[in-house]
Amino acid sequence: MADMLLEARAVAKHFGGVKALRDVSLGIQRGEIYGLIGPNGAGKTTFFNCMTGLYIPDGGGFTFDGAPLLADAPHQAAERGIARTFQNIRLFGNMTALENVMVGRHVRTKAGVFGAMLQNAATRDEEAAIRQKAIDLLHYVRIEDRADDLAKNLSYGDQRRLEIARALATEPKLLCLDEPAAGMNATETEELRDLIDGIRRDGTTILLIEHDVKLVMGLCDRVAVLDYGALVIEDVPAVVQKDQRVIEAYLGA
Amino acid sequence: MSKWLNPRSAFGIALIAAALIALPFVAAMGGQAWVRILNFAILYVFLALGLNIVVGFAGLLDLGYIAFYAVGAYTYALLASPHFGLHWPFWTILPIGAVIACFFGVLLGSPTLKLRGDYLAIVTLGFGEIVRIFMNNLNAPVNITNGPQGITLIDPVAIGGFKFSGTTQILGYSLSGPQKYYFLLVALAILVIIINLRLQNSRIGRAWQAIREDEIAAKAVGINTRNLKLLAFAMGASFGGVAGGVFSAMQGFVSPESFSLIESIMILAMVVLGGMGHIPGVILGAVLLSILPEVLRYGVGPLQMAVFGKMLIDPESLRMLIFGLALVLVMRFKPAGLWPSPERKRELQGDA
Amino acid sequence: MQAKLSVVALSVAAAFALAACGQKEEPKPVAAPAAPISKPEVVVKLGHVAPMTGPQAHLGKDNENGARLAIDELNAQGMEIGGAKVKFELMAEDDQADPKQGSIVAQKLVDAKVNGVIGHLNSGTTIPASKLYSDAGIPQISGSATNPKYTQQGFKTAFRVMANDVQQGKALGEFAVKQGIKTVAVVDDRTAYGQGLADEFKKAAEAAGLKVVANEYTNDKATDFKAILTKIKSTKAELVFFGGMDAQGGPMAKQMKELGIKAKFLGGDGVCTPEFMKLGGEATEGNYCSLPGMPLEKLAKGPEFKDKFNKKFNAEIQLYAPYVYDAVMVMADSMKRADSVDPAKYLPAIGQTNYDGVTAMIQFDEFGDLKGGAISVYQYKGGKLEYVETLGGGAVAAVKEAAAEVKEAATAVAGAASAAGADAVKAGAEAVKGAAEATKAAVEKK
Amino acid sequence: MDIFLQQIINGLVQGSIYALVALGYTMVYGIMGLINFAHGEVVMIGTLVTITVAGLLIKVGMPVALAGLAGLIAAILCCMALGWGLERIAYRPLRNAPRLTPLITAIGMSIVLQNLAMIIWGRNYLTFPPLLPKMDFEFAGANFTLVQVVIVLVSAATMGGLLFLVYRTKLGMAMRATSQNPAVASLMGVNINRVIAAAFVIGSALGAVAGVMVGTYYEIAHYQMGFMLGLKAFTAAVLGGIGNLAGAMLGGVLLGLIEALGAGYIGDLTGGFLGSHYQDIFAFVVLIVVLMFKPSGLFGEKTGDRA
Repeated sequence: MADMLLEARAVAKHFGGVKALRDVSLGIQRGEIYGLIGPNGAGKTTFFNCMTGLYIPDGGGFTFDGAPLLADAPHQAAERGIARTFQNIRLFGNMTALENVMVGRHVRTKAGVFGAMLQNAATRDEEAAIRQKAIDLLHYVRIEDRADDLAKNLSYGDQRRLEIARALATEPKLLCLDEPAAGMNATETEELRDLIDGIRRDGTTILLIEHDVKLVMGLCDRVAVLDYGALVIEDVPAVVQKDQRVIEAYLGA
Repeated sequence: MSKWLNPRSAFGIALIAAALIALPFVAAMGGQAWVRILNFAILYVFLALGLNIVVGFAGLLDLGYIAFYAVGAYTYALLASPHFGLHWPFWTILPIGAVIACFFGVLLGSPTLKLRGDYLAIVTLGFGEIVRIFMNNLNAPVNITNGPQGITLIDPVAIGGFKFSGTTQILGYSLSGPQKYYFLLVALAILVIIINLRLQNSRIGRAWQAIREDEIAAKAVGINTRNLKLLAFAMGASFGGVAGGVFSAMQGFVSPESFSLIESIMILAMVVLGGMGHIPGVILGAVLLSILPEVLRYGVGPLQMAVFGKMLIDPESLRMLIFGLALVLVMRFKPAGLWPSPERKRELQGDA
Repeated sequence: MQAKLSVVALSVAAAFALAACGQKEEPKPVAAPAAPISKPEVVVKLGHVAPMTGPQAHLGKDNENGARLAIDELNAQGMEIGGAKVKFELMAEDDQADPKQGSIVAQKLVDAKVNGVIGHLNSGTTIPASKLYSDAGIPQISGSATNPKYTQQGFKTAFRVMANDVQQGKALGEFAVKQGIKTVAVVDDRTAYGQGLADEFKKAAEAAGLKVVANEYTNDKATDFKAILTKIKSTKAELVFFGGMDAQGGPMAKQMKELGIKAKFLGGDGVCTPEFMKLGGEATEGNYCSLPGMPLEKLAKGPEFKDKFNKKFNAEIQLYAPYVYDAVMVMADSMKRADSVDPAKYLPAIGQTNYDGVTAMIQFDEFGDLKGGAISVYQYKGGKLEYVETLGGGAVAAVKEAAAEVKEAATAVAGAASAAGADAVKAGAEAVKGAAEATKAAVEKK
Repeated sequence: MDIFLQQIINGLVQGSIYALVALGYTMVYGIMGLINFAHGEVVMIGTLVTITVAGLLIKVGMPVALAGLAGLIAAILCCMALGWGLERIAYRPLRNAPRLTPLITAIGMSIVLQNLAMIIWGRNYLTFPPLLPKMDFEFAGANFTLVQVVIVLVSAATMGGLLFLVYRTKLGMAMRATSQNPAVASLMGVNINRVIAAAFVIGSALGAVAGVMVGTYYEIAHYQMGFMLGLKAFTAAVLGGIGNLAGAMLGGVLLGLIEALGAGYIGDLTGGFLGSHYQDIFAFVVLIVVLMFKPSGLFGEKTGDRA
């Protein structure tokens, strides 16, 4: 058995009568890029939200890095090392790009109210480190020249990048990207692909939800397909691509 | 920190300091009443900055803020008046008041954290009324607050033998009671402003703003929104508690009618009118809204006499009418407040 | 402490001596910057404070009208003080019934160097303001602040021409017993006035063997009393006592009738108003209420005052206007007797007032409270207030005796301050403190 | 038992008044998410206008019933105009402003209206002319009057009418669409401005009706009467789930009952410690408890998951 970073065991979730997730079990190995695909409404984002604690699953659970994940504690998910982006970008619009990333450092820093009020040496050092790390991350996603612009004034592509930088600021073990390529043109997608690849090479495992099948197949080490809330297949892209059930799911009935 | 060395801002600070020192003497030329008005204006600055932490930073609509002010005021009144025969010094009571108010802040915060904006507004409003009504009724079965009669003969602030009430002679100048309180209040206000500024640009302050901007995204980056919201309530409440203590000492009398809902609404109006979340804006809002009615008190009558030659409308009725209109008009033409935070475009600080 | 007091007493004597000397020299009156000799007219500024906005604005305006009437009359009379013709001016201020505003307004009046203050209307604003007036040595006469604490703080500048809550509550308690009533329900509006009155009533009633079968409460903004009245109905009380104002009392009487409650209704001066009758309509028939002093009709000047007031303002007297009128008159009278408009000079004269006012024969006790404090009870009959009886004063002697010490010491402090300076003040202050504690102990004992 | 019944009647009538006012709050809130703090003042203006108009007509000899009707109509028209004006002048320019801005405007408007009313109608308490004949009923030892019966019926009828309006008419459909998503609704050809103005006008007309009911019931009016009433009604609307018409109605009645029963019985249950002096906070305590378990009120729609 490979070194599993995240394991989902029979995760189920329903909204009223709609079964959004039907006992989904899968595993993500350390260091890989793992793709999660499926048609609209297949339950990809629901799976995501269950994993990051925004939803409480109705059944099953997750094991992350050797210990179970608590339900309904999103901030703890981040603390454990799961960071995410959102399908419909959620930045702190009235804060600058730099501040957005600095917020991402929250979970890895510890200055409290009294530190802030007294501005003691430890606090000042920490603050400087936060700032430096944030600037570095902006460089990393190549939007350092937008550092002092308000997030809401950034272009769409830059907002995506900023969201990734903010997620990286939490020093995640697992970075979950929810349709990062949505609305991007070919060049932007290509740049994104390089970025994701780079992040993985720097040692972060990645879970990628994506519509763009081409991107997923080209980038991911393994791919899982959801349809009607159920796991159809989990395998390497080459196998998944040829699977009859997957083709059916995508072409629809 | 480096900006403190900047000669221009140093000059600015010196100028402001000089103005702050001169102000009570200038105001006194118009009468000690103006010094007293100034004092209340500063007290409101204090309160508005406290509320700004809750509303402006963390984005939690609080319509019951006056409750903490009341708690602070009563703490002082009970510990420094003949009511219980206690006469503790003010510097021990103020922190106690802050802590008790802080406790009440957490008490209010914990059950209400899940609520959305408008629901939170009505619940906090209810909380404020609950506190006031308890103050009004806790004269029986055990007389704690003395009920609607209020508490009289509260000790003035005194440091050693130096009393803040009454007039003293210092270096040949005579300083009136209100003038002395002015300097105490300014000192406290500066402290609060510094704390506010430092909080705003800190890890905690950024987390609050993140919660205000997008709570779900804030959770996703690992911010414990529940604790931080509680912290905002607690911090805001502590400021309210300290302000209440000073109010109590300055007035020498407290009764529940000083802590009505309309006061909470006024403080909120100060924060929003000035520019939510922007400290200079909030200060401006507090000063304007507390001084405007007083200016109108002095101005409306004579103005009518000058324009129409007689009193058409009772000046007192007109005063509040103009006040209300001013609120409406400012919001109409400056919806983000008179002095909102600028769209920040500053250069990257440091060497980067 | 005895020793200290005697020291203080000596300084008081010294102060009086000084004051007497001062009188001969006759320095120019405070309010008249121009020398009085060259200009024969002296302007005397009187401050008047009451809420002119907010729920009690109607009472505030009424008070102001009372003061205005008095001042116009005084000016028409052309009073002469200290050899100069005196012109009275009214500085009418709004305190919004808010203690904070009250202190700002008080400071404004102190700054303006008013010669005296009439007001404030509410006890809640009067008490914090009285400290400012006391510090500035400006005499203050309230025609409506009934909280006993106002005059028990030890300020020698504080007076009232109205019976306080203790006096009135006690008298009403005695009245209820006299009516042969056995059970009573007490309602108050949780204001300083209403609660104070109701508590005193309750004490007096229970002391006299009445049974309080229900304690209910409302507030000064309420319009619906059915819930508490229904509860009172279930207790079958013979009398409902209400400590509160007409705006609640009127509808309350009405709702009692609607609920079929047969009990009688009794209240204090707050419900002894035309407003009460207007708001209560037929339901006020047979209800009792009380006013301090003797009834207007019984007093020589009463009906005349009413006519004057109605004519001048084209309005009915709401409540305290006659008392405020008297307050102004007492102040003017004291100035005349002291032959000075200087607060420091005429202040002692207020204490020796013996003035035949519209509302009563006005004399002050050592606290500045109305002496005797006679209370008259009235009954609403056929849309009119009918005089029932007057209950004697002397009701509050017990508390007073104990507290007298405070006042004495306070006077001493004041005297000492002008005479002997800081040390004496300190000594005096301690004496006051001691006395205050003694008072408290004494009151608690009782 | 008769006492209990009496308290139920007291609470029901008081609650119906709250409900009538709460409907106005909820109408506006449901459509544009704005707490119209000035709504209580609209109710007050309704009462005072009726006093003036009906009083005048009675004086010139018109039959009371007719004068009352004329007063009611005048009040409704006045309040509708007022509601329209408020929306047009104060709120419409703020539609895209920060969330708290309209709230402060509403507070400012509330102060303006109160002081205008004070200048027009004076500071004194006014008596409301008795528009309905005095009829007392007794049932199982409990007393009630014709006015009380009318109040309960009018609120029930008003809510029925509103439900019909919202769910059965074209305007109602436009309103529901606007409340769901104004942008989409306007794309679908809904005139947003007109719909919002309509909500204000209808809400204000309800306020006028409530004002006349309050006046008839208590026969007393004052320029400050709107504030407390508005606050209680707002509490009721939130209790029921603000934005929901049936919720406002239920919240109002519930609040009335809580107050009546609270004042009537809590004192005895707690040995006199929590008596009727805490009447005003029973409602808030219940509200807080309800919101702790149902954060959107009893009938409020659950806020959609937005992740």
